[in-house]
Amino acid sequence: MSKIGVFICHCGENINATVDCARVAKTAGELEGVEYSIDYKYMCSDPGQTLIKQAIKEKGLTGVVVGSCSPRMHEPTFRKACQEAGLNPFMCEMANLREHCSWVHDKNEATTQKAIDLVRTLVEKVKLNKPLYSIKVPVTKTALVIGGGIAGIQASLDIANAGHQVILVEKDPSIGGHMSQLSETFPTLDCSQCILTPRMVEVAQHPNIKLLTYAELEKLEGSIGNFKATIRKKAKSIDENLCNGCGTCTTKCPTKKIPSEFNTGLGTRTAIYVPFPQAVPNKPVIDKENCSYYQKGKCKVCEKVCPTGAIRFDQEDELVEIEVGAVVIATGFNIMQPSEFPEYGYGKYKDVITGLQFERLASASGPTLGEIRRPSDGKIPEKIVFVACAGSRDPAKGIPYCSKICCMYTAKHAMLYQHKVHHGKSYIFYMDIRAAGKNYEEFVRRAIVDDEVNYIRGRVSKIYEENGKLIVRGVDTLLNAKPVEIEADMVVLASAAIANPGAEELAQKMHVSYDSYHFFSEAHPKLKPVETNTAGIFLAGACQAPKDIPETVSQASGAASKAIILFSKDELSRDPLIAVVNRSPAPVFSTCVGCFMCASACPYQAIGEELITNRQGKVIKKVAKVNPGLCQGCGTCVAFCRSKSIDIQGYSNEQMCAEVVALLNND
Amino acid sequence: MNELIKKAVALLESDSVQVIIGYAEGTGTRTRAIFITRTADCENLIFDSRCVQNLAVYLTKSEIKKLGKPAIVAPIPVLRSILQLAVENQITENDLVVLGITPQSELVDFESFAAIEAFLSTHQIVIEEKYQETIREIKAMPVTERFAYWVKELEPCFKCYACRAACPLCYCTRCTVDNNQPQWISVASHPLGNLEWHIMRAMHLAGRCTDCEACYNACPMSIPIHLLTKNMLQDVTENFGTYGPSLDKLNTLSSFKPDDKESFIR
Amino acid sequence: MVDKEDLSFKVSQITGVNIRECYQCGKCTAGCPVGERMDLRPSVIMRMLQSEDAALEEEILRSKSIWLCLTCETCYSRCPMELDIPKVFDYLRGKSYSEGKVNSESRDIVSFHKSFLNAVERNGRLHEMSLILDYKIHTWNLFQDVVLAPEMYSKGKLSILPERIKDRKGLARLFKYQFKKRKS
Amino acid sequence: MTEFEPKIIAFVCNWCTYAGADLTGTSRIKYAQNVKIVRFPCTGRIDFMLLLKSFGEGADGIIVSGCHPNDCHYTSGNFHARRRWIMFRGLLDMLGIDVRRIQYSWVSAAEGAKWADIVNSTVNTIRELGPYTEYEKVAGYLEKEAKQ
Amino acid sequence: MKIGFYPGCSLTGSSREYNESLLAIAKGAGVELCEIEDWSCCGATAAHNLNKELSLSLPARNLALAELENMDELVVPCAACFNRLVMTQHELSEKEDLKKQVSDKLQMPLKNNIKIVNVLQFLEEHIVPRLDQLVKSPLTIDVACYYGCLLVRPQKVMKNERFEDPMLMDVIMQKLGANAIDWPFKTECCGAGFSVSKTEIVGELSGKIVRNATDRGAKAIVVACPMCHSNLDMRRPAINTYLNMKMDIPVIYITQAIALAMGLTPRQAGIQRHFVPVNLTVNR
Repeated sequence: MSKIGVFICHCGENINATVDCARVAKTAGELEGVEYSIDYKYMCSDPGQTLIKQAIKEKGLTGVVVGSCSPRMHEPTFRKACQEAGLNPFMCEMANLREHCSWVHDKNEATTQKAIDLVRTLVEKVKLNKPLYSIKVPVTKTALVIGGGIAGIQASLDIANAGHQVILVEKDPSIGGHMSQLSETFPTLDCSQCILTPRMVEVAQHPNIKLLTYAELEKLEGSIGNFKATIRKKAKSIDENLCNGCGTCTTKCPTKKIPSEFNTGLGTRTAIYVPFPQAVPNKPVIDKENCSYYQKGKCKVCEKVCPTGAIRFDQEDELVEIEVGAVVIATGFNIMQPSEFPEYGYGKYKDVITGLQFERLASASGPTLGEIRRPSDGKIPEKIVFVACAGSRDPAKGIPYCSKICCMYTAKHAMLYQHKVHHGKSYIFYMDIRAAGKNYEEFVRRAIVDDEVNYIRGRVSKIYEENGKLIVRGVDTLLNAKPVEIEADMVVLASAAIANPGAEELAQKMHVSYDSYHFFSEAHPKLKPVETNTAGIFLAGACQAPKDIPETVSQASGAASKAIILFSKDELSRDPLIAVVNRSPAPVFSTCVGCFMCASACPYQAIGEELITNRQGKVIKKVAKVNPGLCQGCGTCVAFCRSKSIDIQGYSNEQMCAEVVALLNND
Repeated sequence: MNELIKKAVALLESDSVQVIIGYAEGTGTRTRAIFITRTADCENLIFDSRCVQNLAVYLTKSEIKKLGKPAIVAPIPVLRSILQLAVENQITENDLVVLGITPQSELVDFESFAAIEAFLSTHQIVIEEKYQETIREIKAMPVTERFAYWVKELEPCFKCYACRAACPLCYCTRCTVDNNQPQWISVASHPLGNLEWHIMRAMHLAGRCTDCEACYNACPMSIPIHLLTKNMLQDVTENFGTYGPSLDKLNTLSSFKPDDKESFIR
Repeated sequence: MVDKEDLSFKVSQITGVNIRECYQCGKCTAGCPVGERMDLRPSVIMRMLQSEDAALEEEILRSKSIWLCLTCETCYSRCPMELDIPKVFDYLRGKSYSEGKVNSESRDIVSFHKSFLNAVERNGRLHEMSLILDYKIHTWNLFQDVVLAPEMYSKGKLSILPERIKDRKGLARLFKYQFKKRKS
Repeated sequence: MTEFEPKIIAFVCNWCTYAGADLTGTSRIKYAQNVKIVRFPCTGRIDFMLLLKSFGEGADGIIVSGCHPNDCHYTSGNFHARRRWIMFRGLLDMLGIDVRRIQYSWVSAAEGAKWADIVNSTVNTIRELGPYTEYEKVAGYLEKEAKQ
Repeated sequence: MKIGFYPGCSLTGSSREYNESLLAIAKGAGVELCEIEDWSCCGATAAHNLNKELSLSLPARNLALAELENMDELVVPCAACFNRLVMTQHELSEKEDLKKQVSDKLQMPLKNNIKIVNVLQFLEEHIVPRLDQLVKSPLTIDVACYYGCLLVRPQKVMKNERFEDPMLMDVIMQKLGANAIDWPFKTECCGAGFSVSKTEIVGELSGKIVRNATDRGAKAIVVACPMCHSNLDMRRPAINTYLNMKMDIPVIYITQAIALAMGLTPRQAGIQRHFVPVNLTVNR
């Protein structure tokens, strides 16, 4: 027989002000199976908890219902108290009398009656509760870091330096990401590559880091502590062990006119290539799409000139399976496509470029060796217009959000331009200047005051070419919205930062959620900014939302520390609220008929097969079996099972039925 | 159907199968299912338009399974059920020999379930116009009248479960109606129990039912329960596209599309 | 007295354009073909509406801008917030006209529109010659375009007699007709 | 005669709507007492049999609510649930069980006000529809039997 | 299929040549256009600016008449009329009560579902597929295709994919053998309804268009709108005054260009009605 204890909390006056707590306790005490019932001012306080513990011991309670705040608030508190008093913690349930009752209703009879109903419902449930025991899962102390930009690099180094293994996967032939493309960085104007390349080398040399470039995540299975990842290593067409990175092949390759991704199309590369001189690893790959041999079956020049015989035309993509305990996603961002700006002529006029292209023009390692020369004819622009918010804060273009980094880099661009072209004139069309950050506002003021950059508050409506000039039609909203027309030599669009193409697909592979712009979603916007909704998968950098380098690095270290915390224990303990397939005596064994429709409904691939054999070892039945390590306890399978052969602990069919019956029968 | 008999004899003689599930003359003008284990009995096999019982129901029955590997006489409704049973992991290709029968009463061999699916793709499930009309009429009733209509229609049900026994897809070891922990539905054959039973039965067939009408044919009270499944079939087509058993499509209710459309969720 | 439900509220209600969504980027003004000539530019008018200041609203109704608008829809097609500014201007023009607040410098534009509708009301179709005569009488702008007419005539572009539609009764009904007014 | 007070049961998921209803409380937004919540891990767990049971046990109305599409804590439980609801609703409608008595909704953890709105509007709808006497009559056989 | 035809007032007066050339090519291509019986003015900008009711009821009257004659689609060559008709159809389709009011007042039924097409859409569907056979003497000049506002905006209703840089007219001109230049003024406003009341504005706006087309080497501007035509052609004195130079680039209707390419005489195409002399024999 059940001996249930009911504990009604006044929560100071929070509950008691509208609910007659004493009467709730009294009425509950009269319910069948309730052994003890009491109300108290603060049930979560020490004396309150003591009250519960004593009652458990003295009355020999078999179950506890606490009528107080939301279980999302104090369920762990009260379950722990029960455990300390020797009662299985899962024999404790909470009736939500505060958030769902006292705070949302006025003081009257119906409110108290509702409180009674809620308590009675949970009493009926708890009678059917069964003792449950936490599930222990071992932890694989290796982290998978996806993306080798500054976020992935930082996270990898932090985890590796804490003594754990890291597998860093990068889709491009080299790590470095967008940061390696930047010229100088705000607000200090230090050279981006100068601060980044030492980190890249450190990654390559770190004994705890295994670097897989030109590789992508194919599949991710499992759950926190025990993921199984399948990585596709795209064929580089070279034997990395033999290649010594001498570069002969890249100089001799006859296909030289391929737009360089690294130089954002402003320079060219060969078909066998190293993306940029400081690349890590500094070994080439063959771009099959553009290689004459792969496309036309003729050439093989690289193979002939290679001194070590490292070229492998027959190499194929390779799938490798790895086991990891945590994943850090650091896949970065992209910038908006040219086709989105018909009124700005981007894609039509060569001298209308993006901010990222300007970075390459301003970079000492770029196609112009750091001189600002316009793409069309190589002339130094005398007048240059920067357009902020090109795509950002523009719901019509599908991007209502602020890209966050453009205000600062546009100020930097104008500044770099003024430093390099002393007699030049620069204009920035902007809507607001968002320079919240250490030394950021000062930086922008310097651009305006010291470097004489003309800031014009207003948006540009159209850019067109007339007589070799780019006519920029904008407005100065601070001068009574006076239309402004500037004849510019070059225009730089601060085009919006957007999620990487394929982000959605990647999110689905990993079962992490993403927002409507395809940036990955953090578990909580304030308190869990680096976690995802999937335990064991963390976020770093601009794949979560646009952010600048310092912020990216901080988040990467945050994500790394989350992984390190996870690795600090040998095993994980999980709530046992998971699905189980029933068992019954022979000859039935289980009522499961093995249709396995639950398996296709399971979001976690947690349902497998179990063969039931007789004494002679002959298979007599094939039934479903839940892998407790994978099951997350959503219960979709339970609702789907026609014969009710699968059930979920803590939310079982019997319990839920009892709740429904109890809730609706109050007379 | 000499050809069918010859084929059956050959199968038994070569011991390729141990039992033939087929149709034979029954009482009066009716036909019945027979289970032939000896070549001599093969001559009892018949096939004509009266053979409407869905034999696939026997494929999952343990009594029949005990007889050994079966060959089954399979007109189109049976073929559909076989395919659905295969999708649901209840039978495998090695478990049986399918003696397919076309609507022109020709015998066809099927090498694989995939071949059955290919064949069935040219014989899609179609809800006859007369049923569509009836469903439209029922749906046109005011909601209370419609409810009263069904309560009345279901009243004669005395929970004999013939519908369940005849349905090839009701192969559960223990039906939920027999589960009393919790007591999901009222066992007695009063209006509530009847209503709940038929709702559950229909829902359990959602996206699975192959419209063979075996349930309706089996019902001693001729309750039009097949209208419920036919209506669901229409709903599936309307909401989720094509319908019918398929080896590589997931079941309607154990799969989803992120952009499934509905108009009633706020 | 400031009526809390005045112009901006009505604009939003009747045109469905939420004035509050304008964040003053100025792209409408920047692309406006007559932006230079306007006394109150589109983005300024949007800002004035946001102010809910009766004096500013009065200024809008008496402005030249609302009549200078060509309804070319460039502003609308490029507005990042997809605000239908031309629709707002439609409403403002209607209000300015019905309240007799048309800017004196814009009366020729209004006169032209009126002459146009007069011409249509008479015949059901526009007779350009009648339109121009009517307009000239109303604006005393007698010598404008005097050089064009003979050449137009000689090129067969002006007919002396108007075309008339048959169902002039039905047409008259349309000209008399006013929609049921929403509660104002 | 006292006014009809609808009996409404709400089936909600733990991660979105239950948390959303918590937020309604923290925001002190008032709503009618008629609706009482049963907590589920996920809308995917909500068995149609429980909805049926609720009518059998005398509910006048039902609310079923969970995470918005794409927001499911378990990534796809709500998508499965949605399909099930579409089919179940079609069947109930065919049988003349008044589908207006079941309100489905997506309420996120941030939509405290929406939860209050869903509750209040559902209570109003059910108030207008009146007690579910047709179903009660059918279910009533049970009680009669019990009494005999 | 019955193709209805709504000429609009301009085509009976100042843009007579547009009408003539359109009917000529339709005839040449064997496409029958049925003029709506007793059509009336669409109300144009005037009604739009001064009288909301008329701005809907006048266009709706013509739509209702077209429906009565069982027309499957309605060709509206005047871009201004086209815009008013489409906008009316759009607004009435969104507001059922308004549609009913208008229909009541018209004392005519209004289904409001006729397919309204502008001249470019008409050409694309009915003439372009036959151009290969129809073109007798290809035009071999550089042209600037000018679309103006009303054919492309508002984007939400017109649903033109390339509303900043439409290409339909360019494609047709290329098929006639001409070279359609790339230029940035395709959809800039010409001054529209201010032709009479604010001629100096037309001079400026149209002037910029004419100047850019000339600068980019076009030998003719091709249009599909009577208002654009009269502003660019008839208002050339005002344009010249604004630009302070004499511009002689001719302005022709797309239908005239097709008529000429089909081998019709310039007179049949109505070329003689233009203010700016047209001479298209200049080879590239």
